[in-house]
Amino acid sequence: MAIRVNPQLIDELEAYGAEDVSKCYHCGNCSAMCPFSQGDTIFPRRAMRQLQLGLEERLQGNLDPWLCYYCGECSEECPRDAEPGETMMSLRRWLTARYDWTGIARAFYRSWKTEVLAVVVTALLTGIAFLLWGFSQGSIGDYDGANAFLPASKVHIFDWALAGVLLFFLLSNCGRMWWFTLGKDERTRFAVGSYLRRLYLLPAHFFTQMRYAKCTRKRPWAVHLVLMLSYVTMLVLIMFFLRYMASGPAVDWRVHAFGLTAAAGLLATTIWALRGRIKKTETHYRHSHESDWMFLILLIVVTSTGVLQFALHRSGFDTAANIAYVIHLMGVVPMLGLEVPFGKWAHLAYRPLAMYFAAVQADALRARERSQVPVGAAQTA
Amino acid sequence: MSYEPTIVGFLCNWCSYSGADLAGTSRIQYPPNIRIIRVMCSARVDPTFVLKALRDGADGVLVCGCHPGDCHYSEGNYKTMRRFPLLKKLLADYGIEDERVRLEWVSASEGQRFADIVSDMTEKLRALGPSPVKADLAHDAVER
Amino acid sequence: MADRKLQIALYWCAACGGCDVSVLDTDEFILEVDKVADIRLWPIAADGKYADIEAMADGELDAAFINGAIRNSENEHVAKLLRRKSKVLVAYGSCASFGGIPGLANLTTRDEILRRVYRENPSLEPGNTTVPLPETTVDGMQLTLPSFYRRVYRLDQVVDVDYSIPGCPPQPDRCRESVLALVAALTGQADPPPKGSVLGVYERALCDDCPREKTEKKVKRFYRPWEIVPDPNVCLMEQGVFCAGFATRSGCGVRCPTSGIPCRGCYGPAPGVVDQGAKLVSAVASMVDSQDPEEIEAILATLPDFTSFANRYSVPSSPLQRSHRR
Amino acid sequence: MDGEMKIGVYVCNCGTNIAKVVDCDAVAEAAAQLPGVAVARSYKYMCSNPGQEMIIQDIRDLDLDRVVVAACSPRMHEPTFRKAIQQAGLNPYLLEMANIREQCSWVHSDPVMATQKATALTRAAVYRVARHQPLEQRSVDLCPDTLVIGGGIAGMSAALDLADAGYKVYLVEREDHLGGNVARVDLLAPYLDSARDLLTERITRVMEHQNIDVLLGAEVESLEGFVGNFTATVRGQNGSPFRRSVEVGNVIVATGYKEFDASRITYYGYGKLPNVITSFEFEKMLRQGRVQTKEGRLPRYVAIIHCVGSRNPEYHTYCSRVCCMTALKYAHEVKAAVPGCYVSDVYIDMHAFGKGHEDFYRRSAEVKTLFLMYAKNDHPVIRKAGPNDGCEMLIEVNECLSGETIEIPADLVILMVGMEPREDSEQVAHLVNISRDKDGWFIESHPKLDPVATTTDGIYIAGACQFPKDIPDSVAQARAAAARILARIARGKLEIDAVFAEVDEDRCSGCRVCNELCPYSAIEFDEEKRRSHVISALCKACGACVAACPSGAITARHFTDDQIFAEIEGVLA
Repeated sequence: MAIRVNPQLIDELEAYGAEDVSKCYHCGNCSAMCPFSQGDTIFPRRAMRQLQLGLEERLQGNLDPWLCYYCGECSEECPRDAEPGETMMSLRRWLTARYDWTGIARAFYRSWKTEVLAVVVTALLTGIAFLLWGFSQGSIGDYDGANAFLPASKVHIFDWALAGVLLFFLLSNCGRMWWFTLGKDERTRFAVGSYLRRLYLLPAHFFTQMRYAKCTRKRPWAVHLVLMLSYVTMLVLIMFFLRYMASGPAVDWRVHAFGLTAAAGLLATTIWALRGRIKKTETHYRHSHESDWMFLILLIVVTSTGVLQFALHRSGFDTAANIAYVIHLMGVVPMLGLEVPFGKWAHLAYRPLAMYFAAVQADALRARERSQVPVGAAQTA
Repeated sequence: MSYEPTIVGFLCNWCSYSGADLAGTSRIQYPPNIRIIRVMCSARVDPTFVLKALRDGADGVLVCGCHPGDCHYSEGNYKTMRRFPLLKKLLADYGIEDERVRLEWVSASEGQRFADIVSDMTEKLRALGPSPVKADLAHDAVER
Repeated sequence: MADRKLQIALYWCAACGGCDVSVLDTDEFILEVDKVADIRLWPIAADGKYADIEAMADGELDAAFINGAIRNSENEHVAKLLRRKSKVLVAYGSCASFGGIPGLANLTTRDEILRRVYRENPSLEPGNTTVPLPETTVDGMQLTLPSFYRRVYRLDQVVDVDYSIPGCPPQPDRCRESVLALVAALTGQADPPPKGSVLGVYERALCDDCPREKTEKKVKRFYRPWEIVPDPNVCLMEQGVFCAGFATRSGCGVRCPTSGIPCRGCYGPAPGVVDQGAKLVSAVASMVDSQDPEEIEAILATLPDFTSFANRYSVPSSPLQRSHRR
Repeated sequence: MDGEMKIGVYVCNCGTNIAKVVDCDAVAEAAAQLPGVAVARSYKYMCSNPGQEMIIQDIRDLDLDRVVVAACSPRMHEPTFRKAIQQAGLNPYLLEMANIREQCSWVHSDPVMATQKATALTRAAVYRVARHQPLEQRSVDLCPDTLVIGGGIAGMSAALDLADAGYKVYLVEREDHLGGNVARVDLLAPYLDSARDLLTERITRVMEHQNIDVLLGAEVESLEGFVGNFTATVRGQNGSPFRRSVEVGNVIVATGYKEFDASRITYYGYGKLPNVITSFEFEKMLRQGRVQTKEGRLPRYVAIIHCVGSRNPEYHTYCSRVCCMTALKYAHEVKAAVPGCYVSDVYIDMHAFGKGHEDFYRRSAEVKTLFLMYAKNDHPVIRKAGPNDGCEMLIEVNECLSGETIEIPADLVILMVGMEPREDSEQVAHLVNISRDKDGWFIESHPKLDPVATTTDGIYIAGACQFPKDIPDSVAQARAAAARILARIARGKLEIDAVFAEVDEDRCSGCRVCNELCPYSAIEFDEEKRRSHVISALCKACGACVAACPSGAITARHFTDDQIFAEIEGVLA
């Protein structure tokens, strides 16, 4: 049955940053040099072709964009400057928007104004809310102790609430991702065995980024790994050890050691990335979508304010520390509340999932081929 | 010992000879039994040539010209076409088997066709056996 | 006038006798010849035995005129004998020169001929199945016959020939001229013509002397002479009547075409032509007025028994000389 | 005379081309034993300068009087070696070549048999050359005027070059206007310049040129004579009918092409679906500045289908060469005419061979043309769209690059119809006596080395009548033809081959069998002498009359019965 194409799709993708894909004439140079393109796979071209043709359904169910880590070599090799790397990037943005049922992601990606507005408003509301709440709790002069302006124990509860909201959105979108990619396809829908066998891939990819490590260039992977581990460390600390971080005159080095390393990691990598994007030092930094900037700005704001409040508090300026804390939260809330489920952050979930799903898909296809072998043999015989 | 026929080929310069050259430039293989003699046009092939070739020991004679309508001299091949049935009558009366003398149209672009014709004719002549003419006449001279 | 008389012989091999008659047709010219020559052998007109010839010294004869083709061992024996005894050997007439009408037998086989003549001939007395054999015994007596050859040869295919005088038969005037020329040469009054010369002929084809009017030739159908009444002034070929004139050496005096009969080519091919038959193939075919293979076939089908027209007098002279059917 | 004859035999190894199959030394040794052979050598490259030098030296040192070269086809190097022996003072016709490459080493693999054959062919050449006679080249005057058949871009360009050089040109065009097929085109790929401008300049120059005699609405009825001295009869039918005969020395055939008739193909619905049109119909739209559907609406989706009638075993197997770039041009012109219109380009391969073509292809991709690749034997199918499909038609394509069977919307479908020979190409070929290939295109004298001339001396071909060409190629060929003719005119006289037929009047009996046979009416009958004779300048040496002459009175110079008998004896000895 013939698939009806959507000629407009390619225009739609422009909003997501795919501007040069139409130049591609499928010479295959990108596939030739991409380490992820094995045997007769046409990675990354399959997705590009689907995009050129406007095969929306196919594209939506395609995992390829997530399998690419954007080392950028393909874009460098492309004889027609069709920017395969950037196209994959844009497709990831488009897919994020597709997976998201609320439509918020779509709105953010298609208009940076909306995104900025949403972030700013959320930040202000957060600020005001915490100020009012703070004054109801204690004095702005106290950073910790009984009269703390923002008592860690209670903020902790808020964190959990926020995490809940975040997870709800993120997981529901992951559900949709599964449906688009595997669920719709009866071959893979009920491959329970393979789902279990491959489950280990989720944590494996999440924590090691091992696929990224396969790229010819290692530095991007290193940077990304540091950033990601620092981020996760920080998340864990905040979720489970917030109280020790904000704890009293006595420093709990068990926590702080991690906290400071993570902070350092975050700062270093974020600055590296920002510098890269400004100076366009590397291929994958050449094109920056608004969402990329938002990602880094929030990150740097949050990290720096976090470090700042710690420093101020340790040096005895509690009032200043509290103010920094409020600003910190003004960054954290939109970051976790908006960017993680609806923005670039979402890939921390989608990528490992994609690896996992891809493996399941591969199993299914292999199984199918095996079942076809006798037929093939019969034909050749 | 196996008998290898010898074929004398009269090829017109413009189509058939070029066709044979094309078979060469395209490296199309065919049996080495044919010996080609170039004439400007198949119409130059005097029936005497055919008799002479048979007399001198050819097992077969192949005459090739441009396809009817494509003659470089516009109508030469029609003249050949008219001549052949009469020549065949004559040869038949002298007991020469039909397969031994053959008229074919080969254009400058038909290297393959030329090769096929030569292969086919060589095959047929192998099956037919050597031409008796030369031997007969030698024999006539010694034993009446 | 020579002090000694020339010694000559006339002999017929496989022939109809027409050649000898053509000699007689020179009328009183014979007496002219007799003045200068002794005729030592002429079976049809004078007495003389093979033994007399054998008794001669080699080269004793000045000239021997042999007409007829070589069909059997006797023909060959006498031809060789005369060759030995004679200074000059002349092939007289078309049979000796080209094989002639007897030569047509080369298109079939000896066995076929014997079967047809001695077994199937309607004029045979019933039950008589006698076939001539080289040797037979009749009441204890050994009888021999000349052996009948597998094929017919023209004279120079069995013996060395000095000159030939073609024609079936040679036209008396031509005969007279050539004999006079020879006599002059033999009596030292003139240089002998180069060996192998054809005497009593012209250098061109018959058409050159044919009075019929010639235009460009295009034929849609051929006719046998009795099928039409040809226009007396127009080239017979152009009227579709197969006439070998244009492929035949002139010398006969165009006797046939002038009397409405197409030329059959008895004077042999034009000088320099290898085979009359082959030439007639291309010449006749090029008059056929069609470019369509079927039509061409149809037109040529109106030429029955083509070969015995094309090589009427010259089968043994064609490059193939005889049928090679197995 | 064979006694004192001194023949030199030279066996070429052609590098390994001959030597790898044929034992050239053995061939030479065998030749050395033949009567009259004074020297026989085998050498690496006879055609090389040292090779030719070797022959020239031998001729001088051993005073050879005849030469045999056993090498490639005489059609290749006969002129080379004729020149060589001429340099050494021998008559060029005292050469004979044995073709032991094209007709031996290249087609046989068994060394023994191949060597035997090569030996036989060389022997034949030796026997033959022994009977060669020195022949003298003849030169005749040539008429400097030229006849150009066809007033398209090729014909006009050739005419202008000849006329600018100061020679008269008769430009015959069947239509009532000049310009040919280019006049039906709007813009030109790849630079999107206007065909009109291009033509207007040419046409005005041609019309105003004092040396060009433009005969519109006219056709060439007959062409008599030979190179340098043709007589053409031109008949004009429209306007005031006329018939005039012109004397010309050379002829350029530039009759162009006609487009493939799309209605021969059913599966594209041409003729049934109103909005399926051919490229030329679309050009018309463009020229009128109205890109719209039959219903007069602006198309939202335009689809272009390549290779209609081309590269297809059922119709034409060849590539028409201009359609790809024209299709890309349409993509640009559509986008320009109907902003926001989606153009899909359905192709088999994109042939962008020409100058600037690849860049043009790239630019066309940049304006977001949707390129769909279909397989040669798996053509797209067009069907009428349903009421809520939002388009006129739907095209189903098995798209190779994605491996998907897809369906694209279309309001207007443009069929890129290929080129084919004109209906009358056969008559034209007969008229000027040139040959056509299996597809009906005129055959050039050599596909690589002489793509402008034909096998008939004095007849040149230019433009798409030889094979599909774009404008630059057509013009290039046209101007090359003009240059060839000018070179010939510059020489003033015309060297004509010394090979022709002769009647020996002492042997001709005036039977007139030959008169009818000559395709060039080179045989005249002299009523006075009652003999036929050959007008050697008209004779092209086919030899038909020679074979037919029943009294053997006609000889073909350089192809005499004697020489061919010798060859027969040679190959069979």
